[in-house]
Parts: sequence; structure tokens; C-alpha cells
Amino acid sequence: MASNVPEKYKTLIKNNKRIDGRKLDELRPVKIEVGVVPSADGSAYIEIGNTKVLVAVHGPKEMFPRHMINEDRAVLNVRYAMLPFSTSERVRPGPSRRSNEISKVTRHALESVIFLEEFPAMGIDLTLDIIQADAGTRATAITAASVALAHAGIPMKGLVAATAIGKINDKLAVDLNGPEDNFGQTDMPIAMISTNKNITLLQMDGDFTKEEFKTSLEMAKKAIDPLFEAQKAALQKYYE
Amino acid sequence: MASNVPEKYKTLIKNNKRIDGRKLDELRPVKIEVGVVPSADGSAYIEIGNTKVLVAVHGPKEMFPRHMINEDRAVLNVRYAMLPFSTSERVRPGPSRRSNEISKVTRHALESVIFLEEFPAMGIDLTLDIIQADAGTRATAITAASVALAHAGIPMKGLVAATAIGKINDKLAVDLNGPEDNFGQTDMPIAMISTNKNITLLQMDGDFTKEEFKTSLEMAKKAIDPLFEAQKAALQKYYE
Amino acid sequence: MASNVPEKYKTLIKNNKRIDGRKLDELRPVKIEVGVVPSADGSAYIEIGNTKVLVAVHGPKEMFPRHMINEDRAVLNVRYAMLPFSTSERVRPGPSRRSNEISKVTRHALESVIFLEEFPAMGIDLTLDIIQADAGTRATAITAASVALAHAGIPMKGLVAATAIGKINDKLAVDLNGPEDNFGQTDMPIAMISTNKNITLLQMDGDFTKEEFKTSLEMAKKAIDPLFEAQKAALQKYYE
Amino acid sequence: MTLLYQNRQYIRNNIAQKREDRRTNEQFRDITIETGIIGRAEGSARVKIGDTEIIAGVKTEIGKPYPDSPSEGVIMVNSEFSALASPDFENGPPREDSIELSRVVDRGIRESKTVDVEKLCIEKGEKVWMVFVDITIVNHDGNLIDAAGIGAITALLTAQLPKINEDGTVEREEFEGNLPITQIPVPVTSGLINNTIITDMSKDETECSDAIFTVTTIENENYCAMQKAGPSELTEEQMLKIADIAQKESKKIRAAIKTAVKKHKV
Amino acid sequence: MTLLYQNRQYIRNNIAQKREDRRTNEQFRDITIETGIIGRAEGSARVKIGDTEIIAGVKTEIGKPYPDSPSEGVIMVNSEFSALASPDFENGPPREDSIELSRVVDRGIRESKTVDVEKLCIEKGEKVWMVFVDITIVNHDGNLIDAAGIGAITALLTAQLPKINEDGTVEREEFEGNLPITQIPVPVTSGLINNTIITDMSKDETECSDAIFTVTTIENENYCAMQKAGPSELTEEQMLKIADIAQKESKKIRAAIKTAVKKHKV
Amino acid sequence: MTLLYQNRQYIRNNIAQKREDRRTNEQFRDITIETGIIGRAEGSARVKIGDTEIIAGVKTEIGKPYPDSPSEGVIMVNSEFSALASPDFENGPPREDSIELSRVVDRGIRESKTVDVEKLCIEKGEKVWMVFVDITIVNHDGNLIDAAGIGAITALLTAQLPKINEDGTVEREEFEGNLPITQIPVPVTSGLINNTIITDMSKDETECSDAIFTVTTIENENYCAMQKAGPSELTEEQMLKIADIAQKESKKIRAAIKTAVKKHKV
Repeated sequence: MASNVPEKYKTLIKNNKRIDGRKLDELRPVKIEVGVVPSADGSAYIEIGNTKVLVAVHGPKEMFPRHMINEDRAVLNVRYAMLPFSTSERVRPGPSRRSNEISKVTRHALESVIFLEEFPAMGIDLTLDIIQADAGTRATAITAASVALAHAGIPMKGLVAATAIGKINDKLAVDLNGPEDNFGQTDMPIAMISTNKNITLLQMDGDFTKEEFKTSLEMAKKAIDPLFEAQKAALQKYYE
Repeated sequence: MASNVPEKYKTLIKNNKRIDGRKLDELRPVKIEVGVVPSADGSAYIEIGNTKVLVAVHGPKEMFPRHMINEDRAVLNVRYAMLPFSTSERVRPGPSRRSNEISKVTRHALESVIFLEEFPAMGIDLTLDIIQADAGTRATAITAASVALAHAGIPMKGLVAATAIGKINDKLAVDLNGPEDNFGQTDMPIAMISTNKNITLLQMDGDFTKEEFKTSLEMAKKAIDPLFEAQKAALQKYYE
Repeated sequence: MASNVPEKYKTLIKNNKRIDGRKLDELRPVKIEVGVVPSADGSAYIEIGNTKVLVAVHGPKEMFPRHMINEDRAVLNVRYAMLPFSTSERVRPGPSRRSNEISKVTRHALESVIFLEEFPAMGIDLTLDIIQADAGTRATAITAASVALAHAGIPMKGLVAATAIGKINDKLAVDLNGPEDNFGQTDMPIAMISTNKNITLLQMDGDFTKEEFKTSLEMAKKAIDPLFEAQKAALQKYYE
Repeated sequence: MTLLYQNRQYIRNNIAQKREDRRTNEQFRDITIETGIIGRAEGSARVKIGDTEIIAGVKTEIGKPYPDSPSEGVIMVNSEFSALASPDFENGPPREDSIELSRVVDRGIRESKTVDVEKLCIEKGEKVWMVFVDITIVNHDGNLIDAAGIGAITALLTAQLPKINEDGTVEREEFEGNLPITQIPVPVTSGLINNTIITDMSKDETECSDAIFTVTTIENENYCAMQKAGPSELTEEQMLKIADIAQKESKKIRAAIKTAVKKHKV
Repeated sequence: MTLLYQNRQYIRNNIAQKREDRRTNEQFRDITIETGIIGRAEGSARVKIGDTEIIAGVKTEIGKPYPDSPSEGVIMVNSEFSALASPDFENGPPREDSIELSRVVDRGIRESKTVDVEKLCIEKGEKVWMVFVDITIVNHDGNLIDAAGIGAITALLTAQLPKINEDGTVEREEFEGNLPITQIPVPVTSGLINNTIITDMSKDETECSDAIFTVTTIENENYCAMQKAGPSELTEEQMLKIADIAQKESKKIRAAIKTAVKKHKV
Repeated sequence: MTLLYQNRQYIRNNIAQKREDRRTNEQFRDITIETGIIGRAEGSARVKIGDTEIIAGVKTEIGKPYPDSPSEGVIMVNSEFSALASPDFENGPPREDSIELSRVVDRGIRESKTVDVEKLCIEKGEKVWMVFVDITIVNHDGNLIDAAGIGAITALLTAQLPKINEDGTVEREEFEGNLPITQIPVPVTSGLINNTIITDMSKDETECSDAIFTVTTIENENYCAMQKAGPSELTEEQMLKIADIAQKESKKIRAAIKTAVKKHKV
């Protein structure tokens, strides 16, 4: 949320249409493909608008490093990375504070649906590579990760999908794109479980009244359904 | 010992008084408090003039990392750090060559009084955080460390206290403050054992004749007594 | 191969003589000395022209780090380093991409002659310190390494020596010196085994026709003989 | 030191009836806020919440602005677990906690535009103030995020910008006025333990918790930052309830911050 | 995952008769080259050789030239094994492979003067274009060097330099023309398995190989870079044979690159 | 390689009667000092004390002065244990020894104002000479501090500043005069083994020692630096005795340095 808003991004909503023509409660186009990394145990490629992410799962397998083993359950290791060419300014390779934090919240967003106790002392490696970034990278990655885990045959009590609710020009909107994220007022990534719509990830930066927060949660609950559909369709297509 | 001495620090001694009003053989005001870090096994807070240090002891406990275990005795792990806001220019977090060296000499300054052989294969972690730095940080930290070790109940054959002898305007003086350290001629931190006044740490930079060195050692022996008193008083007060 | 060639280095060959007076197929003066690092199991010092290298071998000995152990054979650990004062611009201490790559190709250049299978689960440490660099540092280091391994008594099926073939002013030349390397057209370091002249290292940057490449290999085969002689003479001298 | 399994089960089973220290579910421990504790820092604060203690210090430097915001100063919040605070910090996961703590507090200050960074510009495109807020954990008995957040804003509110000499060097012993602070964000963190919502969790309670939710509120009662942590899910109702608690509790804490800052100025 | 000893022996013993996938010894797997796959990059390519897949992207920045070449831009090629590609990358040696891959591809582009760095100078001694080619390994089934080399040159051939605004900032959404590319170097890698020369080795074949030799050829059939890897020795004849194969195979690959680039421009 | 317990006890029990190599307690091993050994360095020296061998080299760069000393050059002394010198250097504690060695030698040169840093200023606030002294341990048989200290000052005494071209670049093949050296500090290290004071300890003796004390003396017999190391305490008398030895022995060593430097200049 920069303070210098370029002229062309001062009006982000006009006649209830957003700059890319979407309605306020409309997701960007979604495309999910399963099995894109042959050497992995599970994998998925996802495009949500211009955000493109590759996800691979390796495991369950021997846990490494060994001092991190949990004798009671599998450990989910998550590594989120923006590839160097995924944004306007080149991203230096290697972990950053931001990528470490996202790896952690992504892990928490997925752990509660995986039956980790079925694989004591093992490790499941989840790699999230952002190929192209145009807002919503962590939400997009989580949506793909859940599909890749299913593709790897890892037992889960439900799928997890994620999107963002934002505030732009004082209005709530679903699934922000790049300029909306950069020049809007509020961004709230949120992840939910398919079976009960409980929340496994929620972060917010910006400004929300109590009422706006409540409405946002309701909007998310509705908006997220097409993502669950897309996840299921992609898995179905793969197994056909 | 910078070469550009500001006008106001050219005369560091006037009528046998130092810029802060002390006599040549006078320590700065000392304040020691025991038990300031509840979660540690032993801890002490110390102020000597404007230098403020927090010290905590964890252990004796399982030694980590394991390849550093000594089967015959406990290993004393010392970590000295200047907190980022402790000096005029912010200190970047993380170890430096300077802090690593001070950690080592501090360890040597304390090891000889601790009955480490009573805890074979264990580790004692000693953390020294410089909250505010105004000369004499290593000496001040050592004085506090000895108190924190006693508070942790670790058996020792005596206390260790430390101060500095310096040369300013060609005269020997005890316990240099910031400007005296920066614009004086010589700085010699020294640590002694309470029972026999033997020396466990001595470093010197600057210029000493043979005679000055001898006199310095004598001055240190005398000047250090109030520190031992303050250490004992702090421990006594805690246990009252 | 920089693009701005200083005037004095535009003509690198005149009347079939190179700037240091050598003929095209002539090596720089070679000097090898054995046993220069008393605390090592094997060591050698080498000068080829102005390039000076110290090599030490420690082992065969317990392998460290332990997770790299190979139960069937010894592991050869190679560490190539340019000392900070070895070039015009100071080299920062610590490994770089370049030094890591050279360590690897050097290991491959030597492994095939060593009977590593005679020392299962052990390690052989090979340290290559470039004291002064004037082109050909990796070739020079390999020539010395082979001698140091022999001095350490490690069984080998032959010696390995290395030199470079280059193209300067459109002519092929042996064992490039600094300016020839910097302002020539092509540089090809090559290592061979004394017994069969098979090739254990070959790298090339620049420009070669098919014919030039073939001729280069032939030139290398001939040029390298004096290096094998110098290696043997140094070892003989040591044991006399 | 990690909780024993038995203690863990005991806390979880009894949390609905009573907390270890008999607080009510939404009750904070005593909070004390001291200012001006480090003479070398441009601003500083010590915050205690029960046995949890942190020190926050503000330092300033002159630096170059980022190319894409040439007329804005830079603010960075950094938290470090000192080894003082706990012997477990060495071995692994806590480093991740440290990064999360740091990021949450940093975003809470930066994204909420608490500091008017445009006023930190000295010479457009060339020189701006860089403001560092460093937080050290001295004793860890849970709820570090709230303690760190309170410490950061208090240290900023009491901080002064050093004078700049005519030759461009910084005169560290004279000052030119306060930092341009626009609001007082206050984080309030609650957790879910065995389906009971508990505010200001101790270290033991945190280790027993299923999910954690931090909600930061500004003076007009709006929310400016939120962060869910912990492996378990939360329902919509639980989140709304925790957000309500944050609105309520943040008022008291903000009042305490203002009192501490006012005392400092006198 | 490392090959079992039995599989290893099987491949080695049979390699002279037939390869796992029945290719002839000098035969490449199918190569597909796509361009323009990353909108944010100044140039990009996806290369597949059989199941091996890499993505290459070009990014540019304005920077200061090196003091000893004040009128030359800078080009850097960097390869990273993403954890996507294989679970083994964590534990040790592969890091060394990653460095070698990176160095070989980097040298292949830089030392062959593929990019005319003098044309990347904006203001002598002050400002030059820095061109970064980043290569990510998405799936690893052997012959990464050839895939990465093809990806790097293809991404460079399709890359455009961003416009520079009058105030010196970079306008990332407008472009000013292609990069100054002078030639199309193509690496072709063969290996020696049990004394048989095999081109475009799969991952399993690579693990069975004794020595590896990469030969990079430019359009006039000359060689511009070579690199021998692997612990075993090669004879002069083997090297000459592999260099011949490289000359031959590189022509087909160069044609495929040109086709992909031409399609991109339409 | 660490000493066996038996050897250790033998050395300790017999040290009062005789040293391994029959030297007297205060006797140095043979010292040889060579200069000008590295053509690429601005100054260099090889120092051997018995089997201990170090190489020191001086390199210079033009850099920006520190903001708080705009008219002073910078001097940095760095020591590295090359893996050449001993196989034990990998595993742990020696890194700490390496840091201490480096710091002691660095302080010995810098704090004693051996180099007149004001004369290294090229353009106030903008450009100064940065002088790096790098020391490599080639063979370690004890007393590294003295060897490194002797090497550092000898390399500095023989070093020359490169010429600066009119366009501000450094001309590395021409020189403009010596470094501004004001004095010749010489460190002499003794240790305490089973209550006997021993000077110039071998590696084995060092491993048997209880405490170590380095005293650096300048030409007028004054002390300019001291450093106690080792876990045991020293009495006042022991320190004074070791300081006396240093005064005496440093004279011989300083004479040897001067001879080596004089020979270099011829």
C-alpha cells in the first residue's frame, strides 16, 4: 500500500467494475493442472490471473535433518520461493525473512487437514515456486499445494483453498490483482477447509472496521467455492 | 584511541579530578541486582557508570552441540553481544570478530574459578547482553557474570571481578569512562579472583612503561575490592 | 579474454617468440620441491613461471564430516584457494563459485589414478593454496598435488600433470602466462596421466576449429613430458 | 524447556474451568511500561507483561531512499530472541518463531503507516532517515507479540531525531524533535486451547494452544493488522470473538502507553 | 533418489547393446522450446529434453560498471536446482553439481562473447545494463547442462531492454529493442558408460557414467567452450569423437532455437 | 592431532627440568625472516620460528574513509589458518583460536599506531588508502602470534604504495614510496606450564600450557599491547617476569627484522 498512487490507479472501481473488468465478488480466471513434475510424488501447476505457481510434493519419506524428527507424526517441510524472474525487480535467490514467514504460515494453513499421525517420524517436503507474481502468491500457492498433496496420495480430511479479500476505493473486493494490492487500502489473504469452511490462514494489513471484517469473512466463504471446484476438477481430469 | 581529539576532551584531568569528578583511583558508581531474568537458572543486572549489562546463566544442563561435549568436565559457553541500541551507531545483530574474541577471553577469565569437573559432559551457557555501552563493557560483564553463576548455584572457589586501568593525560587512572577510553592513551582491562587477587584476564592497548605496568597491577588490586563487596552485597540482599 | 587489449599486448608473438622469449611449444621454467609442510602427511611447493602454489595432503584419515563417508572407498576432499595477496586485486578470503568449481574439477582430475578403494570409509584432504597467480593456477596446482599425494605414500597408478594450450594471435601455444591468458583468444587447461596420456581434466573457453582442437591435444601430449620429469626428479631428490 | 506431556494434558483439560494463575479467560497479566531506559538510543522502552520482558530501542541513521520511493524514509523493526531469555533458542524451530515475531511486529508498524515516512525525507532521492526499532526478548513467559508491539510503538513515541550538522554529519547528542507518529496500533493476542479462547497466554499456555490469533487495533477501533498462527483451524465465530476482545483490551493498553509517554516528556 | 546397485550394473552391462529407452547412442530425446512464458521477465524460455525441464528468465537492472571495464555492461548466468526437481538436493554433493552447472553455463555465454557487452553501456563509467539470466531446474532427468544452455540463449534471444525514462528510472512496461546477441552457442553433452559413448544421458545413465564431456559449438562449427567432468579419464579419440557429435547435433538444436525465436516474434 | 594424555603428562612433569628440544626456558627457536617473496603483493614476508611458518602479504585498495575519521586511511590485519597447516582445523574450537590470533595481531598493529593512517588520506572524506595485511599459517608448530606479528610488521616495512593515475585508477606496476610506518612492535609470547614459565612454546607445549601471555614491545622498551589467554590464572609476579622476558627478547627479534628489511632494500 504505497503512498504515491499513479494517476491511472486512483480509480480502481468504476460502475462496479474493477480495472480488469471483474465484479467485486469475482475471482480471476483459474487454471489448475496436476502431475506437471514427473520426478515428484505429487505436483500441481496453477494460474490465477497472472499469478503462476508450481508446487511439488516429495514424500512421505525419511525425515531430514534428523534432529527435527517427530516420533509421533510426519513433519511438513514447506519451502516458498519467488523465482528470480517472477517480478518486475529481480529477486535474489535464497531465503528471506518474507519467504521464511510465508513458508511457516503456509505450513500452518495445511497441517490441520493432513493426517500427519499416519506417518510417524517421516517428512513431507512441499516446494512452492512462484513463477510469476501478480498479487495473491501465498493464497495461490496454498490452493495448488492442497491439490499436489492429494495427487501424492497423502490422506487429508478435506482440501484447503485460499484467496484474498481486500478493500479498494472503500469497497470490499475478492481476489486482488497486482495494482489493487499495491494501491488498495487493505489486503487479507485467507485459507479455508472445503468441508467446514473453517479458517486455517488469515493475515490482514490495512484498515477494516469491525463490520468490514465480518463481511469479508462472509465474502470469502462464498468466493472460495469455485476454487474448491477447480481443485476437484483438476484431480478428476488427471485420474480420468 | 582516535587521533582527532575534540577540544573538550583534550584535558581529561584537572586538579586531580577527572571529567566526571572522580579521583584517579575511584571506580564509577556500581549497582548490581540478582535474579532479574526469572526463566534463567541464574542472572544479574549491573550498572557501572553508564555501562549497563544483563547476564543470564542456563545450566548446568545437557551440552549442545553434542560434538563439543567434554566427558571430563562441563563446558562453559559464553556469548557476549552488544544490543543494537547500546551505542551511538546502531550495532548490526549477530556475532562479529570482536564479540567472538571477547566471548573467548571472558570464558578464560571465569573458567579457572568454576569447579567444572563436578559436571562432566554438561554445558553451562552464559549470556552477556550489553544494554548500554560506555567503556568497560567486558570488565563489567565479567563482574556480573560471576554473580549470576553464584546465583545459579554453581560451585566456585571465589568470585571474579574486573575493571580497567588506563593512562590519560600521562596519568594512571582506574575504571575509564567513555571519553577517557576513546581519547586516553592506554586501556588495560583486568580481572582478578577474590581470594588471591590472581589475574584471569588482562589485555592492554596503548603505551605503558615497565614501571607503569607494575603500578597498574597494584592499582587494580586495590581498586577492585569495592567490586567484590558489591557482588557479595547483591547476593546477600537476594537471599535475605 | 577482455575486449580492451592494451597496446603492448596486441602483439603477443613476434618472430615466433612469445613476450617472455619462449617458443610456442615451450613451458615456463618449472621448480618443484617436496616436503615443504612438515606437519602434513605429504606436501609440495611448485613454481611454474610466476605462478606459485603450495599443496598439502592430510590422510588417509578419519573422514569428516561423517555423513559424507563412502563405505567402499576413500573420499578425496579438495580445497583450492587463492591467497588474498596472490593477485593484483586482493582476493577476499573464503570460498567462491570459481574456487568451488575448480576444487571439483581438480578432484576429478586426480581421482582416477588414486587407489581409493584401498582406504574404505576414510578421507584424504588435499589443500591447494595459490601463493602467487600468473595464469595456469589450476594446472599448476594439479601438477603439484600429484607429487604431494606420492609424497604422502598414497598408492597411485601414475602421476598426473597439467598445463594449458592456448591460442594467441591465431597461433597455438603451450602453457600461457598472465598476459597471454588475459589477452589471447583461447585457453584450454588439460591434465594427463603419465602412463597412458589419457585426459583427466579438460576445459576450454574461447575459439577452436576442429583442427585446432586436435592439434592442441597433440601439443599437450608432447609438452607435458617435462612436467612428468620434474615431478619424478623432485620426488627422487627428496628420497635421496 | 518444553512442557511435560502430563502438564500439557492438565492445562488443556482444565483450561475451561481455570487458568494456572487464576486469571479470567480474557484477562491480561499486569503490564508495566517504562521509557527512556537506554541513554544511547534515540528512544527506548521496557515492557513487562507478567514475567515476560522485552526491551525496545530506536536508532537512526542517514541513508539513501529506495529507488521506487525517493521521498520516503525507511523504518525497520527487528526482534531478536536473546539467549538470555531461554536455553531452548539454540536448537531449531524457534528461529522460525523469531522470524514470525519480527515480521508481524514489523508489518504492524509499517503497513499501518504509523510513521509518516514522507516526513523522514531529508533530500529527495539522496538522503532520508532510516529508523531502526530493535526489540530484545529478555524473559519469555509467552505473548511476545503483544509485548514487542507495545514496546515498539512506545519507543517510537518517545524517540527524537538527532540534529544534522551543517556538514551533513549527525550530531548524536542534540535533537531536533519527535518522530512523525500518526497513530498508536496495539496488538492483542488470544489463543484457542481445547476450544476455549484465552487472551494473553503464558508460555505454558502457548505450548498447549491449538491456534493463535493476533489482532491489532488503532484508536478509532478499526483493525489495522491481523495474523493467525498455530496449526489448527479457527471458526468464523472464534475469529470475530477474538477481534472483539482485541478492540476492548487495546483501549486499556493504549491508555497505559499514553501515560508512560506523557510521564517521559515531563 | 540414488540408483540401486543392481540397476546400475544392469545399465552399465547393457549399454553397448541398448539404452533403457531404446535410443541410439548419439540420439537426443525430444526437445521442446517455448518462449515468452513469463510476462514479468524481459525474456524467458521453457526447455524440455525428454522429462528434463528447465525455465530460464532474463531480468535487467541498471548498475555501475566494474572499474576495469568502464564501458561494458555485465551479464550473469545463474542456475538453481529448485527443490521441486528432486528430493535429494538437500544433502550435500548436489550443491557442488549446482555450482558446476551454473559456472559452465555462465562461462559458455560470457567467455564466448555471446552478448556484445559494449552495447550495454549507458553512460561510461557510471551506468550500464546488468543482465541476469536465471535458470530454474523444474524436473531433473539428466543432461541439465544442455537444457540450461539452450534455455539461456533462447531467453536472451527473445529478451528486450526496458525503456529508460528521462529521469533515469526504468520503465518496465515499455521496451527499446533486443539485446545485442552476436551468436548462438549450443552445448552438447555426451558421457562414457563402460567405454561406450552416449549422448544426452538420462539421470539414471548419468549416475552410471564414468566421465562426461560437454562441447559447445557456434554457428561456424567452431568450438567456443568445453568442460570435462566425472572421475574417469578419456582418451584423445573419445574426446574427438564427442566433439564431432557436438558439431553435428548442435546444428539441429540451433535450428530448433531459431524456429522458437522466430515464432516468438510473430 | 591432539596430544595423547601420556605425552601431555610427560611434558608437564618434566618441563621444569628440560624442554623436549632442550632449549632453555626463555630461549626462542631459530627465527628466519624473508622478504619480497610474493611479486603480486605490495609487500610480503615469510617468517619461520622453528617448524612454524607463516606468510604475510600486504595489498592496497582505494576506498572511502569511515564517516567519523574522514582524513584517515584504514588498516586491517587478517589471519587465516590454511588447511595446509593442520588437519584439525575443521572441527570447531580452532576457529575461535583463529579469530583470537587475528584480533591480537590486528590490535597490535592498529592500536599501537604503527601506521600513520593520516598519511594514507588521498582526498579528505572521499578517498583513502585501505591497507590489508593478510597472514596465512603454512605450518603450525606453536607460537603463531609471534610469527604472525613479526610477519605483519615486516611485510608492512617492505610495502610500497602503488601509483595513482591521473584518472584516479591504480597503477599496480609502479610505486610511489613506502608506507608511513612509525615503529616496530614485536610480540613475545610465554606460557605457564605446571608453574614454569616457558617462552616460544611449541605446539605440544602450547597444548600442555595452563596460561599464555603475549607482551608486545616497541623500540623504546615500552609495552604497546598485551593479551592473556588460556584458562588458568597468573600471579602478578609471573606477569611481570613475562613482561621482562618480552623486553629482552624483542630486541633481538627487532634487530633481525631490521636486517631482513635492509637486505630487501638493497
